Parts: sequence; structure tokens; C-alpha cells
Amino acid sequence: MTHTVVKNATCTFCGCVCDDMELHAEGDRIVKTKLACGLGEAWFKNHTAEHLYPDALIDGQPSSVEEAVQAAADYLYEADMPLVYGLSNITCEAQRAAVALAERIGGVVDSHTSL
Amino acid sequence: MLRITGGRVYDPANGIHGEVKDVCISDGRIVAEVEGTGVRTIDASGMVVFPGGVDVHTHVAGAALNFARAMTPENQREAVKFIHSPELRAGIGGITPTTFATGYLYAGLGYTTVNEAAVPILSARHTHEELRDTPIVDKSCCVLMANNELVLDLLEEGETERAKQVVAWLIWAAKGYGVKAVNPGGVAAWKWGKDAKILSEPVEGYSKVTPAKIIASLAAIVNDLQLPHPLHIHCNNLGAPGNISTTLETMKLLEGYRAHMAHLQFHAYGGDGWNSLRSEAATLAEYFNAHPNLTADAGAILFGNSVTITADGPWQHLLYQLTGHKWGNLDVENETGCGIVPYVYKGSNLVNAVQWAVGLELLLLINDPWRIFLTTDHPNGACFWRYPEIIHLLMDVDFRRERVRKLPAKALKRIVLGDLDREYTLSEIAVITSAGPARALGLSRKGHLGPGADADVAIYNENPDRELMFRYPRYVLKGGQVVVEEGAIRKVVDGREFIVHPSFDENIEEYLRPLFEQYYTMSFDNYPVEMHRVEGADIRECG
Amino acid sequence: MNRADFIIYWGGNPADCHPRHFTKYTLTPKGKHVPMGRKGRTMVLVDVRETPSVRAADIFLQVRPGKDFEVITTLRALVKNQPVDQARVAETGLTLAQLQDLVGRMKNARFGVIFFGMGLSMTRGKHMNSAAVLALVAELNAFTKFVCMPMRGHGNVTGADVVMRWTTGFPFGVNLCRGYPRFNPGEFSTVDLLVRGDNDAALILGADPGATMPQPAIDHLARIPTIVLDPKVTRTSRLARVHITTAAMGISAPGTVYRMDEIPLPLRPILQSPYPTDEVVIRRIHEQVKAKPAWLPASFKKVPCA
Amino acid sequence: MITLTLKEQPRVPLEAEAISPDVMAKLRHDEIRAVPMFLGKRQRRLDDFFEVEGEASEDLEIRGDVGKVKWIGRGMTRGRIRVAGNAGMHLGAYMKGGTIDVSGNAADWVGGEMSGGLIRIGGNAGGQVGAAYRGSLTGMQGGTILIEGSAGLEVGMRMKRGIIAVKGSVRDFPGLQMKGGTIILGGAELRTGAWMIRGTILSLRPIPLLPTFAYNCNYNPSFLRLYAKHLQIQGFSIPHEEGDGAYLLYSGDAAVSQKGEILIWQPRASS
Repeated sequence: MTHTVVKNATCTFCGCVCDDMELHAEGDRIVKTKLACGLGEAWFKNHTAEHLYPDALIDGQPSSVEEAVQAAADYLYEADMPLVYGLSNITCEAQRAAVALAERIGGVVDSHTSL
Repeated sequence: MLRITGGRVYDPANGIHGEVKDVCISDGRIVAEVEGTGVRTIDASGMVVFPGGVDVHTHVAGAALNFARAMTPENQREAVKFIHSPELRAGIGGITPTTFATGYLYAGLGYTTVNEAAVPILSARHTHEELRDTPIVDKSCCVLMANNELVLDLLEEGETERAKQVVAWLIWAAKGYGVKAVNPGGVAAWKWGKDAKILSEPVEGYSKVTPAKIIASLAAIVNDLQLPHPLHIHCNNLGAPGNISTTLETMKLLEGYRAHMAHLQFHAYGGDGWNSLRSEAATLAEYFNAHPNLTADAGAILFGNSVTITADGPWQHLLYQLTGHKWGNLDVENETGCGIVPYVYKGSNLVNAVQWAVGLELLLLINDPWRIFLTTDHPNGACFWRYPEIIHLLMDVDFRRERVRKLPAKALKRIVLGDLDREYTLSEIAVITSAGPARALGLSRKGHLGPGADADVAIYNENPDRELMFRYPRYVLKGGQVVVEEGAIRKVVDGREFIVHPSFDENIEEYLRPLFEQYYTMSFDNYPVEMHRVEGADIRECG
Repeated sequence: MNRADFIIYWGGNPADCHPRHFTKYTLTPKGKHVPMGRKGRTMVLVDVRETPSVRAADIFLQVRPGKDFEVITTLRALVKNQPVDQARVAETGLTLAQLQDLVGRMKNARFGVIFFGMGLSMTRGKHMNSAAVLALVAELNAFTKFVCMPMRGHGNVTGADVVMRWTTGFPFGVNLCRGYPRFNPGEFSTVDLLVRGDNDAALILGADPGATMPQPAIDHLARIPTIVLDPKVTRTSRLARVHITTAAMGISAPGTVYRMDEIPLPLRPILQSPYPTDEVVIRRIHEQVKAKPAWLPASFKKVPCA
Repeated sequence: MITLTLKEQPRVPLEAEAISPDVMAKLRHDEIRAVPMFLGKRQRRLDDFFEVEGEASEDLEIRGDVGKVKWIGRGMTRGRIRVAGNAGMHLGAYMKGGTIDVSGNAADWVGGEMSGGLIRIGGNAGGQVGAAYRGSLTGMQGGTILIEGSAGLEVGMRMKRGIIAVKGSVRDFPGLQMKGGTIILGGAELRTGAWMIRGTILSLRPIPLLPTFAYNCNYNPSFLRLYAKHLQIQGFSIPHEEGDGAYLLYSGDAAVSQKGEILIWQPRASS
């Protein structure tokens, strides 16, 4: 199994966003963290790169990403007032794409801040 | 390939002052001639042809400005809206335009290059992210350095050579283009008010480092590193009555070095309090005219809304923490602590009237247009999209006098604007909006229309109403593409970013790393902005 | 945190929720201008109950639930030496003497910081509680240097604020229905929209409202076409029409996140995900929508320039 | 008169700022039917949602539950709108003159930043009645808002002039950062008059106060007679007779000023 190490990794579990973690992975799991707090360590170890979930679901049935993307686009286009919500556990790059999409579908875009 | 024909061309950098001639474009650059089929022609008869505008000092991206955006939803409601279309991103203009709107508004004005004048290194990554979302215009950044403690500590120790290495490393880490010194020495100096001696008094927390030492050292370092743009300096005592003495002293310190004096209007005041504030533009201009090592930008103010963003010296990195981006904090009384204050300049206000006059006086009294450039220190003095109002004031003495007459009678005794009868020519306008700032920034492919230049061209309908003329260009070309036609954005292209790569000793990292780990909350390796974040980077090696 | 010698945590429990906040950022480090580290700083904790964070505090002020606004407003008056009603102060759970002592300490600080948590910003009064902290801090700047900062809970919620501000001019709750950004919290904020049943489709990104929102909001999400992008099949995914699994931010998806003080940091993912990133999926949806006819009427296309 | 009868409730909010006497006064029947409105992101016609009767009138009647129709009477300067049913958000926002009557409930932002005219709500109103929009320094600057039922948060936020009278109780923060004008309440939850600079808040029932309000005196101000008379015509009665009791006057908010007034009615029996 391949052992990889990443230094100065960034933990995004809480708003502190500490960027000094050392991570050790074996295969598709993180096995060791250095400098992470309890919450961070649990968060890192809780994620794997295994294929645990179906790529996509439509009405609860497994589907391809392609079909799901098309279905999503149809729903969002047809809607008169679609909502794009969340954005707190995605990267800024994804957030920028989300705002652009919200514009394209003529919707409302909102984050956890409004809660 | 494209030929702009029949227009009166103003290309002062190449000695062309309103001659009717063709401008030819191929592959995004100006060329001597284009031939053959497939040459598109723009008929510019009855129009004037300028090189695309260059803004030497503006605040369009980054943490502080982005904070200001959230603080003024009431302004956003009233601002010009950019409606989403298949080609355009949505946006809001106004005092603190969104990034997309910033690109559209600058291009809509005939400007194709802007220099973001205040980038804190710690959040430089943020600035670049925003610049990537600022379309059409080309961009560069000045990096804040005069309050950087890593640098000041070295100056304290007298380690000038190492300070130079650190500065070079920091510029590259921030992917900057120039060095900006804001209020060197910082907060402590503010408290000392108008005392002219402040430049020679040690900065709080140091025994040898004085504002004077910082200014002189940074000017020397920038010189040694052979950066294309000289030290960009925002003098101490910004906006304070009597600050003319500080400004003159700063300029004296800079003798022997090239330097760019930012938003000079805010630094040319006499008097010893707000009640006695008066213009010292004439004093300043007299010294400035005799010292060709200096360039400056006006930092003019216009009456109306603005947002003043104060850069607060040593507390810079904490400014971003003065936060709470909830709409609840948008109450004006909450804002003063944040260093970001929405402000309305009023013609009826004595102080504002003097400030208004000072900006124009400097533009008129500094006799070499190649050394004074049109800015409003956007958004501090006024929004950049109001530049045409200033152009009108500069080109039309009768209009200007009419405006002066409307000022409070008391103000008239404290200004000289009413006595000045200089009128700018179109050629001089081309210098202060394009050719001059391009030269000061060391951007050899900007600000002119000679072969090899970037094909950034602004074409205006000739119109005696200069404000109208410059507000709505007939065409704007960026890199040879028509981006604006009849005042509307026609095509959106991406802009580039100019950055410099000054040479430094790689070992400087070994000196910086431990200091960094001690004082910063960010990992050293995560500090430098990665190259891939800078869209369309145009790197200049120097030093 | 090179300078702060006086630190207030208000309505937060960093010891449990932001475990390294004390040690890495605020309390313990030996700052450049606070060379004594922890000994050179005073920490005050204000909360409605005793939490593990109390152990780290020099002073603990236990305020009655829902009385934060009253306390802060009283502090604002005291900072300006204005009279307050002693009996009504006591209803907050704190005495006038305690508050006067706090004001004295705040004014005497060389550099003060208030960190406010969701115990303040999410309880009765909400945004007005945050506004109160900001007003207090602004007023303290007449005496000394004082700043404040919200303790943000979720990973990159700060990034969402920052990105929305530069792209739309507003930090959250932005309506783009009429082709340009509009902002009105309460009208365009998600819970209000969903509870009123205003939306007819929803795209949920990196959030699980099905587990956190009030039931009427969840019910509406179940009624309309909801699309979820998430590294896991969440409760929201189960009530959604469409779920797409994505790579987890920072674990297997690269990019940028903002720290709560708005400093952007790069991610260094260690794993290779079998799933696409959120960014890629969002862009693919965008491409599909782009291929359809524009919904904006032609009369909208004129762009008002300058 | 122009009568608009809602065909069916829109699924998403309908933005209909064109439903205003100023717009309709000059329009022919077919023009009224074609007036644009926005169903979320889609531009539609008025007759997609309403049956239209009449033309060219300043007198509008809307029938049906238009609780999801926003911006009715936005910026109107004259004429009259009657809503037989509920009204959606921003009813009469930026209004300068004329009258709006709603028989049912109204949503948030009734009379937001209005400067003149009269709005009467037969049922309850939402929050931010007569308030300033986010970031604006000034809310309502004139006119009158009368609410038979209760109202929500931040009633009269940053208002400067005018009268808001609510027979029922309101939620938190009535008169928040108020700068002038008068708010009459049948009671309130918390934080009445928070950060108020000037103006008068009158409560007919006891309310909790912030520590930053100080008791001043008991009195029956003479201006109340005038108000009482004015409001009596609209069916609002304010006690003001010496014999019935007195008002406890508190001033504040000391956090920002001491020029604001809160008057709390105390009937004689209990005083």
C-alpha cells in the first residue's frame, strides 16, 4: 500500500482553518495526523477516498453523473425561483462557480451566514 | 487585422498630437501597417483616438475594498446595475463596484490597465482571486511594505542588504509589481499630528527606525532591485491640516531616488486645524516642479458619495479582523472602528471645498503632465468612473470658474483655483490618463500607439462637452478586440496581470522561516501566492 | 495575535468548538508585542453557562440566556459614562459592578479583541447582537485599540461571504432573479424562503439542511426538486430528486479556503477521490444550462454603462 | 375603478411594482393586461395572474389572497389601493401619497422608507413596518401606518417622522435606532427603543425596558390630545385623560442618546 505524507495541510473542519497539519495516508485512508486537534483528527480520518457511495442518485436510484447533471440542469432551468444554498463546505473555486451558476439560472444564492 | 482610419490620433509618447492618421492592429498589437484581405476597418472620422487609459493608483480588489462592499448595501441599491446576459456577468457599479462591474466600468471609460495600489502580503492571494474576476483590463499590484515588521526589524539592526533580500522575496511571494509605502511607521505617527519632526522620530517599538529611514531605505531598495515602478509612497499625515510640511520633508528625503507620490491632494494642506485648513498646492507644486525624480497622482476629490478606506499602518494585518460582515454592522456609527468610513464630500463644506480645489490646483500647477496623473484614489476621493468630470474641469476654465464661484465664500480665500487659467489640451489629457502613468509604471507596451504596443485603444466622438465625450467612448479596443461600442460592453476578454520577479538569494528563506513560524499564524510554505493563481501572468525579471 | 493583551470570548466555547484557537492564535503564543504569552494577556469569557473554556479564562461572566444585547448596550452606555438602571442591569445575571469593572479593563487594555460566537449571533436578537458588539468596539476605539471578530463555525463559510461580496456586492442571501444582485435578509435568506415556500427548486452545496433546518423548511425541500452535491449521501440527499457525490474539500479536492479572519489558505489534499470535485460538477451543470435558451427577455440585454 | 382579481396563487413570489395608481391611471384596459411583472426570474404579463376589469383609474381594487405578490403600491403618490385579502411584502414601500387599505394580513416591510400617505392593515403585519432598508440611515419619513392586529420585529426601525400605530403587540426591537416620529403600541416583547436617538414610543400596556432607559416622571403630554383626536377618526383610541391614569416617561437610549422617550400607560386603578 502506498504511503503518502503531506505537510502544511489545511484543516477545514472549523473556522480556524489551521494550515500546519502533517497528514499520513495509506492507500485511500488517512491514518495519522500531526498537530490536528481532536475535532480535526476525527474529521480527517472520517473521510476516505473509497468508492463508498453511488456516483449519483436520481429519485433514489443510482445513475451516472452525466444523467444527474442533465437532470439538475433541467430542474434549475425550468424553475422560476431556484435556490442555491450552502457553500460552506466547498472551496472558493466551487463557490465562484456556484455564484456564476446562480446567475445563469436566475436564482437566489445564500450561505450558512443567513441562518 | 484591423485599421482605425480617419481619426485624430493623440499619441503623445510618440510625438503625435491630433494628426489624422491610421492606427493598424494585428495579433493584439499595434503595427506599422496591415495589408491584404481580411482587414477590418473602423471609421473614426470625426473622432479622436487615444491609447487606452492607465490608472496608476486605484483600489479595486482585496480585503479592505471587499469589506467596504458589504458595508454599504444602501449605495448598492442605488448604483448602476449590470444585468446578466449570456455574455456578461451580473454586477453592481457605484462606489465600490463588484469585480465584474469594475472591469466593465473601466473598459466603458476607455481604461485598459489598472494598478491596485494597496496589497497586504498576507492576503495577496485574495487580491489575485478578485483580479482574476475583474475582466477586460490588465492589472498590476503594489505590495504594502513600509510597516512590515520583518523589514523594519532589519532596518533597526542596520541590515540593509538583508532587508533588500527580504523585500525582494516578499514581492515575489505576493506576486506583486511594485512596492507601496503607506504611512511609513504607522499609527504612532498619526497621533503626533502635524508636527513636521515626526519623520525623524523613532517609530513606536523601535529605537533607530524612523519614518524617514523607512522611506529612504525602501526607495533605495526599490532602486537597487531595478523594479520598473519606483517606490509608490503614501505620505504620513494623510488628510491632516498642515501636512504640507511632512510632504515636503518626504520629498526631500527622496532626492536622488525616483519615487511616485500617491494621491497628492490629500497631502497638500496648510493651516493648523480644520478651521484654518488651506491649500498649499502652490508650495507643493513649486517644489515638485523643480524635482524631476518625482511623479505623482492627483487623488482629486469630487463632491458626492465615497468610501474612505484608511490603511492603518502596523495594525494592517488586523484590519481584516475588524469584521462581522453581517448587515447589522452597516450602521455608520459602527464603521469608524473599522477603518472604512462611507463619506459624503459636500460642496457647502469648507474643508471639502478646499480639498476639491487642491486636487485641481495640483493638476494645473504641476506644469509637466508627464509627472502628474489623473486619479481620485478610488474610492476614497471619488469613484474612478467620474474621471470625465475632472477632465471637463481641467479643459474648460469658464466651467471651472463657474464651479469655483459656487464654493463657500470662506473657501475662496484659502485656494488659488479661481486664479488659474490653464486649460488642458487633448494631448495633455492623453498624457495624464494614459501615456504618463504607463511610463511611471514602466509598462512599455501601454500608454502609446507605436508599433509593438498592446492594441488598447479608446476612440471618442469629438464633442465640446468634454465630460460627455469621455464618459461614453465610441469604441474601446483591448488587445485589438472591440470590447466597448457606443458605451455598451460588446465583448468580454480576460485581462493579464503584470508581476515582477526581482532576483534574491534563495537562502533568505532560511532566515525568514523561523521568524515566520514564531510570529505568523500561517504556515511559511502556504504564504507565497502560487503562480497558477495569477491569471495571464506577464512576468518581468529584474534586479 | 502579536498584540492583543485583552481578549474577550463572547457566546462561544472555543475549547470544544475551535480547539486550537487559544493555543495557536490567541492566548498562549508569545506575541511579538506580548512576549510573556499567556501571562501577558487577560481573558474574559462571557457565556450563558459554564463550558470547558472557563478553565482558560481569567474572568468568567455568566449572563442569563437572551440577555446579551442588554449587557452590551449597557456596556456602550457605561463606556460613555452614561447612567444605567441598576435593577434592570441585575436582570441580565451580571451586576453593575461587574460591568463597570469590565469597562475599566477594556479601556485600559493596550489592544483588545472580542471574539463572538454563535451563542451570541444565533440567539435572540441575532444580527443585532453582532451589531451591538461592533458598535461597542467602534466606541472603544476612542480610548484604545479594539477589534472584534466573529467565530465562524463551518469550514469555508467565510470564503462564501468573501466570494459573494466580490462577485455580487453582498455577503449572503443574494437574489439574482432580475438579472442583477439584490440583498434583503429575511426576504432572501434560505430558512425564510423555504418556510414561506418561495422556491420551486433548490441546489444544496456542501450543506445538510435536512439535518439542521426547521421542519417546515425541510418539508418544502422535499416538495420541490432538490439537488444535492455532497461527499456523502446525506439526509438532504435522501429527500432530494438528484444527488451527486463529490470529492471532499481539503481531503481530496484542492482549492482555496478562507480562515475566519479572511486570510485565504491553499488546500493540500492528500487523497485521490474517485468522485469529481464540486467545482467540476457545478461547471458541468452550468454548461448544460447555458446550452438552453436564455430566460431573460431581450429587453434586459441592454447594459447600462457608466 | 380598476379591479384585479387573482386567478390563482403564484407558486413563487410575484414582483408587481406596476400595481400602483401612478402606473395604472393612464393605461387602457389592454395596456393594463400587458403590464410586466416578474414571477421569480421570468417576466410575465399582469393578465397571466389577474382578471382585469376597468381602465385608466387611480382607484384600484385587488381581490384574492395576494400574500405572495410583492411591492404593491411601490412609490405611489396618489390614489387608492384596496386589497380584499392578504398582501405580500413591501406593500407601499417608498410611498409618497395616497391610501392603501388591506382587509387581511400584510407581510414584512409595510411602508418601508415611505414618506407620505396612509396605510391601513385590517389584520396583522410582519416585521420592519415603516423601517429603513438594510444599510439606509433613515426609515419612514412621513405618513401614517395603522395596524389593527399585531406586528413583527423592528417596527419603525430608523424612522424619522410619521406615525405607526399597532393595536396589538409587536415583537422585539420596535423603534430600533429611531430618530423621530411616533410609534404607538398595544404592547411589545423585548428591547423597545433600543439605540433610539429621538422620537416617541408609547405603549398602552407594560413592557420590559433596557437598562439604558431612565425613569423620568409621570405625565400626560398635551400633544397626545392631538394625536388621540387624529387617531380616533381612524378607530384608534389612546387614553390621555388625567382621570384615567398617566404615562410613565422613560428617556434613553443612554447607549447613544437621552433624547428618546418611551411612555408607558398606567391606568389609575393600578397607580
